[in-house]
Amino acid sequence: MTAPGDDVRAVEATLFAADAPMTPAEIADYVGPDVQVERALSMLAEHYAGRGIELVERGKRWHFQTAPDLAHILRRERDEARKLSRAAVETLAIIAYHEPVSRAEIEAIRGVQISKGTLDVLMEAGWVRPAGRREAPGRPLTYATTAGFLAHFGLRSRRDLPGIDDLKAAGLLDPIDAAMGQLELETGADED
Amino acid sequence: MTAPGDDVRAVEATLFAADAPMTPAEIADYVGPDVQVERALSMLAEHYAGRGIELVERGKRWHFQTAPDLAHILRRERDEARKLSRAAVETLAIIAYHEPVSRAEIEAIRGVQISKGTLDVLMEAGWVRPAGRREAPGRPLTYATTAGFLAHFGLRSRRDLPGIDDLKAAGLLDPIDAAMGQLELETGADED
Amino acid sequence: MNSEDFFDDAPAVCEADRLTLDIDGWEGPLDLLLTLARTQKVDLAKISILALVEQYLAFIADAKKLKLEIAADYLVMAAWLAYLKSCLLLPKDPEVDPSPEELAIRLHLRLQRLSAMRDAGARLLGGDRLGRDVFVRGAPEGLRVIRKAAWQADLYELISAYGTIRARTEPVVHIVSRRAVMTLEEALNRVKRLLGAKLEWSEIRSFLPDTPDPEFRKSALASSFVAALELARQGKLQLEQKSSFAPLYIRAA
Repeated sequence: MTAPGDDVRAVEATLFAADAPMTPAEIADYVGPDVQVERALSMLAEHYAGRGIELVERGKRWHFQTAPDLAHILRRERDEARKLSRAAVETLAIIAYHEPVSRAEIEAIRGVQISKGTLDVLMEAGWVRPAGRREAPGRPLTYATTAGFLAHFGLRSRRDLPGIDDLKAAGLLDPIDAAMGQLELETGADED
Repeated sequence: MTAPGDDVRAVEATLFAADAPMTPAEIADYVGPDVQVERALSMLAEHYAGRGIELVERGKRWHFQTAPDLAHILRRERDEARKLSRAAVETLAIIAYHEPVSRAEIEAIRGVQISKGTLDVLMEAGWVRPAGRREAPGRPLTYATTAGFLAHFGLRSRRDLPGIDDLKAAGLLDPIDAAMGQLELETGADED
Repeated sequence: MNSEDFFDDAPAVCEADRLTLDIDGWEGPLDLLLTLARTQKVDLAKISILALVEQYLAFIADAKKLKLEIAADYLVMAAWLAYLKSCLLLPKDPEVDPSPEELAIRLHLRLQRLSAMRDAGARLLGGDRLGRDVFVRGAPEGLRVIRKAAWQADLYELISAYGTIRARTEPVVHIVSRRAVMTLEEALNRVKRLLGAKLEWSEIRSFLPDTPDPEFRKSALASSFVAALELARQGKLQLEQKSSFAPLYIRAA
């Protein structure tokens, strides 16, 4: 094995010492402007692949974490994360797959009002954030997921959301009116 | 480079996730009795030699640490990240929602006096700036938020802040909170 | 802990017994419909809306028979589904817009969307989660603090702080509106002054100030009456009234 260069070592040590995931720009603040951070990151990711520790990218931020297949060794009597209610899980999924999405849109998909505390819990966990107002009547506030959401659920980016391509292709992420329009287009020709 | 065996990977991950240095016996508690811990440790120490991270033994306990020669990059200073006091968060929230706003107006909305230090902290953080004097008796100084405030909180503009209706719907105007607030009002003083 | 744990509180999909007993287990009629659809064990894309409607109606009827309390929105959905069912069974009426077929398709699409999000949520929870399946370093040394990060607060803290302030300050606004009143002292002076100018019996109302404000007029009448009683006690004034509720006359003694 060849010894890594000082550039790579500096990036490795910085990420190792960090107590939160870091963007390449933040890493550069530490290691200096002469270091090719992106290159060092990809070399490190390659080096750690298959080891007990992995270097991963989550929402443009990088951090080291233990390999997922070792979960059985490390899972111990830790404070179990507060259990999410089914309402919270569904709301989170709707926000993640549709973002940015308004409260009314979430309610339309779930068929029930969002009870108090559901969005609250998701924001407190650091997974959901207000994402600006929609330029539409009433200017409703919209919600989106955070980098913390990607990190927690082990996703590199939203494109890694399980099954998102299939859902998109099946039109299941389109509003119902759009889907109805599509159906009419497809069947319209035969009707008369 | 040959891929490490599962024994080595397990020891590597265990030490990485540990929050204190561990003896080989403690490691064995996690990875199981079949793993040759000592052998894995010496293989890991050899692998990490010369990297940005090192595996070291101190008094029969093992831990990972960043390589000493890279300390200048990571140099830690005494002043660590500090959480804003509750008084400061509340004051900042009032300025954000009502700007430009004078100190007397902030106190009227909070229902509690604010200490001199609270506004100083917010200005030091770069989130609040003096915003001119109001043309009113006493010509009070007013305060407003900065571009740095928007950047830190991930807002495009102040209009992205959730309105009262949004707060209500998210459960952030719950009577419990109100009761807690009332208690604080009664105990009176500013907490910073 | 696996993803199923998160669904423990929800009714199990295939337990027909629980279906007829536990109506509180659902989050609204759409949720119940989806559960019923899933018990059919066919692809949601191929499911018969008509059959599903019948199941829902039968379920609500069962629940009624057992005298379970059924929330209003379940009954509203039942009424709507009964209407949809009759429309679907009747001969087509081209005048009806939207057509029952379109309504059925819309319901179908809603169920598919909810089902997709429910599955997505379960898959998210089942992934490698930080702090459960994968772990970050247990004791990071931490990095030198850079100035911009010196003070920490996040958006959630900010907006929840504002919510707290608003919640605790909003209800304590009391506005006491000013009401126009004539004090007894004013009335005494006024009646005394006017008595000097009038020699004959005069109705007490003629001593009142000319005002369009009925509230102030009432207050002035009450105060002037008390003032008249006081002046009569002092022997400065005489009172006369023909009968109960008749006009009250006064003159200087």
